[in-house]
Amino acid sequence: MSKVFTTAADAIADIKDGSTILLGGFGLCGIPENSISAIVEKGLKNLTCVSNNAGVDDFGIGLMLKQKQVKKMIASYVGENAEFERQLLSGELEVELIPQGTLATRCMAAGYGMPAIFTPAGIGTEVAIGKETRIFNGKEYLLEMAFDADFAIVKAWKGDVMGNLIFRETARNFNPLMAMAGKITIAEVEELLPAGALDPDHIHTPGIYVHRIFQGKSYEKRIEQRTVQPKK
Amino acid sequence: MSKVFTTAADAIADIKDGSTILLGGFGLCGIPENSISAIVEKGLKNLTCVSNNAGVDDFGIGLMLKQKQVKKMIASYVGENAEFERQLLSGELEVELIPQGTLATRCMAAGYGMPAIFTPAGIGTEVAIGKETRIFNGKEYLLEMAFDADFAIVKAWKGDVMGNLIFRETARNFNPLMAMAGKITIAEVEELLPAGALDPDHIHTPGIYVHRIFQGKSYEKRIEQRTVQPKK
Amino acid sequence: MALDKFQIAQRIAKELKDGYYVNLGIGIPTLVANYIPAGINVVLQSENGLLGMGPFPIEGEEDPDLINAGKQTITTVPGSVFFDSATSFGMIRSGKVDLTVLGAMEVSENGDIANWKIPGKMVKGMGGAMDLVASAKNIIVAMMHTNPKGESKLLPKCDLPLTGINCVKKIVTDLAVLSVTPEGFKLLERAPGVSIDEIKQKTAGKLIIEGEVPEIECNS
Amino acid sequence: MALDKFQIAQRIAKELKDGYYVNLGIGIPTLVANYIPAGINVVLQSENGLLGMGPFPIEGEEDPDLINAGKQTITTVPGSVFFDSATSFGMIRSGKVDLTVLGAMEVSENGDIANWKIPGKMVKGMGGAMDLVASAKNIIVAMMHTNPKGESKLLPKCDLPLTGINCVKKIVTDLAVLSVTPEGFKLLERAPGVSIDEIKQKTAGKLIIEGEVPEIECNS
Repeated sequence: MSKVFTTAADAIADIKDGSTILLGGFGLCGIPENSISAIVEKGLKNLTCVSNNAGVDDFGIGLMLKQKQVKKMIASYVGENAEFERQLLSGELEVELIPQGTLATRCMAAGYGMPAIFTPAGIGTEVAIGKETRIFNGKEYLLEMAFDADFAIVKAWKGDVMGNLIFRETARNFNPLMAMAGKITIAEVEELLPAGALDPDHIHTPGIYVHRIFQGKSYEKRIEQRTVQPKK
Repeated sequence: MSKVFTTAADAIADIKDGSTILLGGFGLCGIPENSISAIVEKGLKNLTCVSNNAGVDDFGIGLMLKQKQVKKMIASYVGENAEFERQLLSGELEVELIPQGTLATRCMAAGYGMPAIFTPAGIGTEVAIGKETRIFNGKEYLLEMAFDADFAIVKAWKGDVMGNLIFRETARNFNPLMAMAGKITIAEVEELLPAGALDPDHIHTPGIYVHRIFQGKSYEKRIEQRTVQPKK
Repeated sequence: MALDKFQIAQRIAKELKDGYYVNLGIGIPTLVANYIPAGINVVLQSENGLLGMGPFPIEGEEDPDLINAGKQTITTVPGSVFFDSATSFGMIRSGKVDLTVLGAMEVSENGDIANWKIPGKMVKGMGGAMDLVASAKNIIVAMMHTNPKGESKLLPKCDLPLTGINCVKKIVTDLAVLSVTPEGFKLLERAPGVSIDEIKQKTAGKLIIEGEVPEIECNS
Repeated sequence: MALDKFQIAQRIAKELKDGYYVNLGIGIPTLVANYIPAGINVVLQSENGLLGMGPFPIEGEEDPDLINAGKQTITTVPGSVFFDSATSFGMIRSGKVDLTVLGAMEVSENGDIANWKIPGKMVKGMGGAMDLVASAKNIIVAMMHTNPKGESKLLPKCDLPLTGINCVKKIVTDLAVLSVTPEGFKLLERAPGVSIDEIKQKTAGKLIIEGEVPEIECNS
């Protein structure tokens, strides 16, 4: 039973309108570019997308927003997207903002089979409204539920045919967490290798969490904030 | 402020009688041999030791048991130790047995600042007696508390002066989890390297969790169950 | 004729499906790895922190850093991966392991299992057994049908301290293959030449027999 | 004379101790990295998943896989380590990060902070701010003493939606250094030439002044 798919279109073929999808990446760093293109191409609708950010107008999840494929966005920061703002203000798009660490840990909880976690993030703020709180050792915590998502789509640097993944630098971010959390996890990689090509001590996501894997094409890896020092 | 210590004796010098210590390793695999020797040498008493196992009669935590340094042992499996059994039956030693996954996850919880976790392990058994249970999505879970330990002592393969650690094969086991969980974490390594010598993508335990590090001497790495196939 | 432990392992191996992630306990379950059918690829998990466990090493090639959950020296297969014990039980708890095979001292007709503690004897601990039985989506028990005293190990209710409740799906013994159903133990297959009467007599819990009960196919 | 943003950063840098792990927010806090005192080694954490953040890359050496929590291209220093975002907030939540410096729109005299949302304006989200303020053991706020309308940002109670409660320990503004005490804002230092009266007038929350209030030492 091979996990290897040839194209992004094949790998995402059974995602249906109305699905909940976790999408890895932080800003435009480490985002599943090929899968997003395939979702845009396929014209899926009414998606609930969970991702730390919502891309920019013409890249990342922004491409899905432009096609009005997203019904609800769950994110921690959605700053850089005019179309997003327009849809939000017009009521076309539903948005749920949650603290970044809570987002990360709710993914991890799903991957670890923990139904809920306790975090102090949001105590005393509007994030806590309607949520159960509990005091441990004199400190108050919110009870936050593990994500329950149909699909997780992540992007790794290297992968093997067993689904094992290695991420590069800060492109790791939410990717391994979301990989653990999807009922079906689809990984796109820059380089797909045979079993045994990756050092078993260096793998970030064990293949058991990855159901489908394919080698992506022509990664743009767009930079959102190019900050540099002048050449000397 | 250097984290580097020259000897095991120096690294453990401020551990006091009555301390709670997390000790990494699974069976005799990946145990902090040098630190255990130093604790035996120092003659610490009334320790509460948390470790998946309790060593064998003449190696690992067994050496501390032989010197009657352990007041209480918290473990998941304590099978291979006659002196352990004698002290337990005579009432000299207190033992708390907890499921292996619960032990691992209670360490992780401490390292992640989560005061408690939910796990189904032990539901309907004597492990659940006196503990809070809760149903999520129709399944019952136990509430288990994060460990609160004075010290964690772990053994890694390679480390650097920043405290970053890399483990080898299944010698990883509980080590990175306990490293995260100690108020003071002491790591002994087979090879101590300068900053920058380890690939930042390959580090298992970020140095922020490690307070002291030293290069151990003459690792015995005893094998508990030597199972082999004959040479052809 | 009752099955021997190798035949029990062989019968359990027929439950494996291509692509399965499998956790094999100590004892008879470990033997299942020797009978994986041709064309079926499975990945063996060891709960101390490994996916892709291979056979025992060739003599002289033992690596003290490479052991299984039974603390035995082992090897890995290509595509293996090491991880910490929390990740290991995380994948067990989240239902990513497709099949868990383990031994038992008693199983009850509602799927409770007892396999870690005998009152009055030195208690060694539950290790990972409680985590495995509480989380695994498919648990097969490999055991003898009766204990050394000849008493049934398939009971209306376990006498020994429990490891987990409502979790066992199937049981393969030296005498029979049974599934755990809401109505009780359902007899699926019997060992070659073993009579239904013998199985009835040695099963203390409620036994359901419907229609013909085929014999277990043994290759060897 | 009020401090400029560089001088605020410089003053905050004096709070750094050798061996500290530090998380610097966007804006003035980022500038603190430029003023780390000689002989003091600190490790900068970026909450997207990095310990050991270095300066911006030399032009042409930008790496799209290497950014900070502000999404800026950065570099690493020797001994750096990458990890996932859950690990990152795990180390924040467990108190391993010694100091967090961040900006604020309002701070109240009991240490509440508001810095993520203005009703009526497009809400971009809290990012990691709520996690940081809920968990950090030592939080210093870097901000202007008043808002563009001239109104005090140090209040009896925040008007804006809160980011966290009872968490700010110290505030460094263009006018003063203050600590948050059970009794209110305690004035520790004032900007060179800025009168206590001016600070009093621009601090809406309870201000505690005891004895001489020294001027902030500015090196540049």
